[in-house]
Amino acid sequence: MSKINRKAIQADVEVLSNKKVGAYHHMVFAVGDMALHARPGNFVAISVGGNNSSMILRRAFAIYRSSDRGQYGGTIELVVAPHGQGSKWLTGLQIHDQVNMVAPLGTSFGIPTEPVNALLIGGGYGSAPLFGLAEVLKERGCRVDMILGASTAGKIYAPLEGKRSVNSLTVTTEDGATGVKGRVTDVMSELIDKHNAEIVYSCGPMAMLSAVNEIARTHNLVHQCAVEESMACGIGVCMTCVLPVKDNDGVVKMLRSCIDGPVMDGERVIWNSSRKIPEGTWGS
Amino acid sequence: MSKINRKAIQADVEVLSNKKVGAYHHMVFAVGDMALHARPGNFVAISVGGNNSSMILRRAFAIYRSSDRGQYGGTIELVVAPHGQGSKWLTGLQIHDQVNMVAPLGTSFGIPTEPVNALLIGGGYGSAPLFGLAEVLKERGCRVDMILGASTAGKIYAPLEGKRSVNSLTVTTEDGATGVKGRVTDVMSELIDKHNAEIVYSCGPMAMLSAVNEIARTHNLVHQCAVEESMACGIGVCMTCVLPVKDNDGVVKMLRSCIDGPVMDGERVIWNSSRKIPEGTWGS
Amino acid sequence: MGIVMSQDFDFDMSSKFGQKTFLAPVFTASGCAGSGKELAQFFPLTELGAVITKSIALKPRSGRATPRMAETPSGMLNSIGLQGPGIDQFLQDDIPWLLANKANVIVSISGETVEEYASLARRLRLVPGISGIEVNISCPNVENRGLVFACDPVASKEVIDAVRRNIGGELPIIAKLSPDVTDIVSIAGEVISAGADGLALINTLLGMVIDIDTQKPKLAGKTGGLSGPAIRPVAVRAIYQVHAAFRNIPILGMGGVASGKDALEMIFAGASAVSIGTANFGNPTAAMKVKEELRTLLQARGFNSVREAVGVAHRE
Amino acid sequence: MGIVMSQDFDFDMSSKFGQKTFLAPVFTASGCAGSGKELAQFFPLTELGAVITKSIALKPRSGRATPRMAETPSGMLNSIGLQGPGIDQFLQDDIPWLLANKANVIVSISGETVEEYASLARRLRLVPGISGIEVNISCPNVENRGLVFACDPVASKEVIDAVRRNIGGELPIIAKLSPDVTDIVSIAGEVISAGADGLALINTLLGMVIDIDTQKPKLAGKTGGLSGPAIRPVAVRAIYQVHAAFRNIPILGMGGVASGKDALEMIFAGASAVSIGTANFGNPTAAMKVKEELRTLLQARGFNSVREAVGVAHRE
Ligand SMILES: Cc1cc2nc3c(=O)[nH]c(=O)nc-3n(C[C@H](O)[C@H](O)[C@H](O)COP(=O)(O)OP(=O)(O)OC[C@H]3O[C@@H](n4cnc5c(N)ncnc54)[C@H](O)[C@@H]3O)c2cc1C
Ligand SMILES: Cc1cc2nc3c(=O)[nH]c(=O)nc-3n(C[C@H](O)[C@H](O)[C@H](O)COP(=O)(O)OP(=O)(O)OC[C@H]3O[C@@H](n4cnc5c(N)ncnc54)[C@H](O)[C@@H]3O)c2cc1C
Ligand SMILES: Cc1cc2nc3c(=O)[nH]c(=O)nc-3n(C[C@H](O)[C@H](O)[C@H](O)COP(=O)(O)O)c2cc1C
Ligand SMILES: Cc1cc2nc3c(=O)[nH]c(=O)nc-3n(C[C@H](O)[C@H](O)[C@H](O)COP(=O)(O)O)c2cc1C
Ligand code: FES
Ligand code: FES
Repeated sequence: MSKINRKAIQADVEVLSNKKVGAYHHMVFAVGDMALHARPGNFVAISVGGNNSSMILRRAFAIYRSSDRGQYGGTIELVVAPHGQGSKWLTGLQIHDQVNMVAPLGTSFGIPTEPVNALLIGGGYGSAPLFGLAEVLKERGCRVDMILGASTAGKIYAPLEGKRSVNSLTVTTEDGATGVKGRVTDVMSELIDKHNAEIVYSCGPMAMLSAVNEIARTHNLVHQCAVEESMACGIGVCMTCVLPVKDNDGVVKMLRSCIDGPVMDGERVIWNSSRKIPEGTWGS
Repeated sequence: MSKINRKAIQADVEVLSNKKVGAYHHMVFAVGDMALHARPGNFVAISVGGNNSSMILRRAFAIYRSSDRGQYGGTIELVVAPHGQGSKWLTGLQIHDQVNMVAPLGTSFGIPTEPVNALLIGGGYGSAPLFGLAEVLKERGCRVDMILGASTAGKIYAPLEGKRSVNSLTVTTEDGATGVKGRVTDVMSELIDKHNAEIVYSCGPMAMLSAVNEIARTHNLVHQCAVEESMACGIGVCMTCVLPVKDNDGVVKMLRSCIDGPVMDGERVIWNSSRKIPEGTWGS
Repeated sequence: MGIVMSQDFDFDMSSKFGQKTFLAPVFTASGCAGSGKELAQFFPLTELGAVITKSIALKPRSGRATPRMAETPSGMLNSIGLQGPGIDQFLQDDIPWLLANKANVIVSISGETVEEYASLARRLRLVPGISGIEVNISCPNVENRGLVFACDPVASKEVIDAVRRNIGGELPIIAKLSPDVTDIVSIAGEVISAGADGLALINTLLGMVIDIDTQKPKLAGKTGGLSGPAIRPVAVRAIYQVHAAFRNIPILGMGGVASGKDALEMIFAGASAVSIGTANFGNPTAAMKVKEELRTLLQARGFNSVREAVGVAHRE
Repeated sequence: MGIVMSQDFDFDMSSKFGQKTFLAPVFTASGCAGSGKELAQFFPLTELGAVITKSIALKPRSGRATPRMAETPSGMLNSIGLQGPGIDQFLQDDIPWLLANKANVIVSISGETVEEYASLARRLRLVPGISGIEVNISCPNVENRGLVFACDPVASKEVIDAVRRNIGGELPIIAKLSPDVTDIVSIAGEVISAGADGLALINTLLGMVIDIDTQKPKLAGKTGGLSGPAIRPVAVRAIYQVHAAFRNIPILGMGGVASGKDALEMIFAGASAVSIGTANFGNPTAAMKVKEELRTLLQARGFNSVREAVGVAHRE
């Protein structure tokens, strides 16, 4: 039942570029063949802290872009927020430094077989996987509108080349420093109506995904979201990253977000279930 | 009774230079006022592994040279063997990297008030503190002869400028790759006689110091040696670095080599006492 | 026969638990290798001594709520709460896949009562192809105020006794002990007297992390099991103590093994083989790294087999 | 009165053990601050809640042979073996210096029999100027096959009882417990019932490192005590469990505290103050760093005192 990403490869990869963009670092890695099978929504898992690290677990990052050709062969790009110990170490790396990477991991966004109107919603660095997704959707003839939200302007990641792949981009910030003052969900309904959205894609903090799901549900829209649970392994062997999800038969099970996700069907996720097992979950 | 080195300072210091010399790295640090009170025999204690290090203890290194003036202000120089995790990290540093250092620590070599003939004996990187000592002895009008030994040529640390401060230098290697084939103790008696040595100074592995002490004893010579015991703190608070030493009243006590040493009176040390407490030790 | 072939004809890396011989000295630790499939994309499972499956209960279990993990200095806490499909579905889905892929399999079981362990043993005696049973007794005993079996010598003995009586002759029983006890040697003595063929040392240590922002325990289950290199000295000590007391009982050493050096430490302390748990999370190929490094280290020291190296740290 | 002045008039960092108030919530852990003099060159000892002296025995002790230490991932092992000059010389040399330098002093004592603890207590009741006594019961009991006092509830109780009866009224007694037990809460209960005013949690965990080159235990004493950040989750768990059971007993938290964040975790778990042990080795000014960072973190969270923050992780 689980969808192991059989394309995953483990390798030492080289930092090609590391640039500060607002609150984030845009990082490019020379990854060789690892880039071949990366799809929008997949993630990478990186060892952090170097040889003598006291941090024993990998960190997961959504793939922002990947390319299997070019000057440096295959590349994978990430958008990293210097948050805690691990991400600060990563964003402190220099060009030519090496990191150990396992990728591509996890599920990818489902792509409609017909051209549809898609609304993409990202929170903070959650915008990262959406630009690659937008490109694929555009190639398939979809209309792509995007909402990006964050607490403040520096936390909106929306590079120029990314903007090119969307029909419209609406930005919200909680402090109103740029774009509409408020949250992505404040403008979501209006944009669904305006652009006749037929499918919603989202990536960002769990609370945002949950709110987006609620609105998608009231509009009867399919909602594909990339969830973010704490992951110890990223490859499906530890069972730390689970969340309750309804299966085809309506049974709620604790599924691994690294293997059955990160991209999941929003409708099936039992939201707001941190620190509790929802009633009726299989086996509880 | 213990001789706390009250000059010790803790500071972040910068790597000014890091050069491979044979099996070792010669490293220079910009240390400011820390250099002011460094004496031959003193050591530094350095945090290793960086911010996220799983290594929680400092590493001790004998001060090879120190200077309290010059282009970069005060400097301290070390000779570091890339041995295990900590020293490999250290020798892997780049110019401008910072490390946290506590120095100067420990006792220094006793300097005779009158000009005497001194024989300095170093094993491996144990030569490091002897060149600074040689300079001081020369300034005091002493004759200084030196024996350096190691398993092989690459492990003899004897830079040109160092050689200038001694009257003669004899090298021994166990594989005979350079100098006399054998150990420092194979040539020691002969050199004592030849140069009328009146005092022996030594630094190197404990087994060598013990053998040197035996010969110094048979020649009735004062022997000042810098011992090397595993140190957890380097500042006298942990009691891990002890070794059995006779005090003025002939009572054997477990003394801290970081505070009552590293330089000790060889005659007072109870040698070959690893893994056992010598009989008659105070309190046992 | 439960014997997997290995590529090395010149160097004997095998260990023996009960009647079964395992050709490689590196196993995966229970709960740290998924269903086997997930690691199989990184290396062939046939390279392992055995896959030790996630502890399985009689009934399906949803496990604990999230967050289930917290990273700690050189370690981590987990509180999975033995999530699993229950023995029926496990035997239907996981075991056939593992056997079809020629993996050696040791099934880890967990129960809430002595009778549950007995039932699990009865189910497993009928399963062809498995190579052993690991009895995880670090589980709360519902019949005794939730006191963990492994913390109580009497309860530990009862569980192994029940498993022994129900498993039949062939399958080796490995009792997995908790380090969270005053005297692990006496617990070991009890389970050996009840018929354990080998011991797995050690399970996780009980720990807690508090989130200074939420001001609450980070894990939903409040406490969790501490694993990883941080606990290795405790594991080595437990192995050394138990091997000193019971020289003839094979020990599967675990707790922070991430390199050949770590494995060798445990073997010198008295382990006959090692299990890789948390290290799989940081490095999917950790087991292969450990195996290769261990072979190199042993050969460099003149050993002709792993067996020769077991317990050498006890020599005077 | 055992009260040290501190520079902060706006923010109350004090804790109370028995009748004594300590103005700073950061202490040095026993055996990790030398005689006090060695740290005094890096910061004024008056900045500490108290210096807890190295556990002192009746007679001089040479301690264990070397090697006495081994570094481990995020931790270290030590086997000092309670080296020390014995109570007489200690009272003659160390105490006067500490008091002359206005340090608050808690004397840690260790014994091999209940009677030795009683004698030590009698010696200390006559010493003016000290602020408390920490009873290190992680010592082998020669009258009971060398079983460590702290591993036996009855022996633990007897020791505290003997100290209580001999120390007189004023001096607070802090019982220092070992985490190497099946049930630390029950041991805590015993020593509290015997009159302990506070608890020190935790002492080191028993561990071992084997040198893969010599093929022997690295420490001459074979096993040693594991300390440092590696054990912090075990310490936090112990503090949380004991505070849950005995809300009114102040706890001195220790085990891997190296930053204000670590200290805050322990305070939220239920500690009234923390002790810095191994962190002093890596950083001579660790105690001052912890103190400053802790103040900042508490203030940022709107607390007006350390006391308000004690045990908040227990709130539902
Ligand atoms: C599928 C997935 C995709 C992600 N994509 C990105 C991305 O594109 N850009 C980015 O900057 N970050 C991303 N993250 C978060 C990233 O993995 C790290 O968790 C984050 O960088 C914090 O790690 P740290 O070491 O700096 O913080 P620490 O606080 O030191 O981390 C301690 C532990 O907690 C976990 N943790 C902390 N915060 C989070 C969080 N928000 N979510 C999950 N686990 C957490 C860490 O992984 C680590 O195991 C993603 C996480 C997941 C699961
Ligand atoms: C007073 C003194 C002076 C020293 N001077 C020098 C010097 O000038 N140049 C130099 O290269 N090294 C010197 N050393 C040794 C140095 O401190 C380190 O021990 C050595 O670099 C190995 O550390 P590591 O982290 O690489 O090895 P690891 O094996 O990773 O070290 C693990 C632990 O063991 C201890 N340890 C390992 N080997 C030794 C050893 N030979 N002696 C003492 N402790 C050890 C380490 O300090 C550390 O705590 C000196 C040691 C002392 C005590
Ligand atoms: C996420 C996780 C899940 C675990 N699940 C189990 C389990 O189901 N049964 C069991 O006996 N041990 C379980 N363990 C304990 C490990 O098998 C092992 O004994 C312990 O983690 C120490 O080894 P390590 O440090 O190599 O991980 C689990 C450990 C972890 C980290
Ligand atoms: C080198 C060393 C010596 C110690 N000596 C003593 C001691 O004499 N008495 C005692 O009660 N605890 C002693 N301890 C234990 C510490 O006081 C402390 O409880 C333990 O190390 C955990 O804290 P930490 O991780 O901050 O070091 C010692 C610890 C170390 C590392
Ligand atoms: S992160 Fe380990 S199973 Fe998902
Ligand atoms: S190294 Fe700590 S007392 Fe000497």
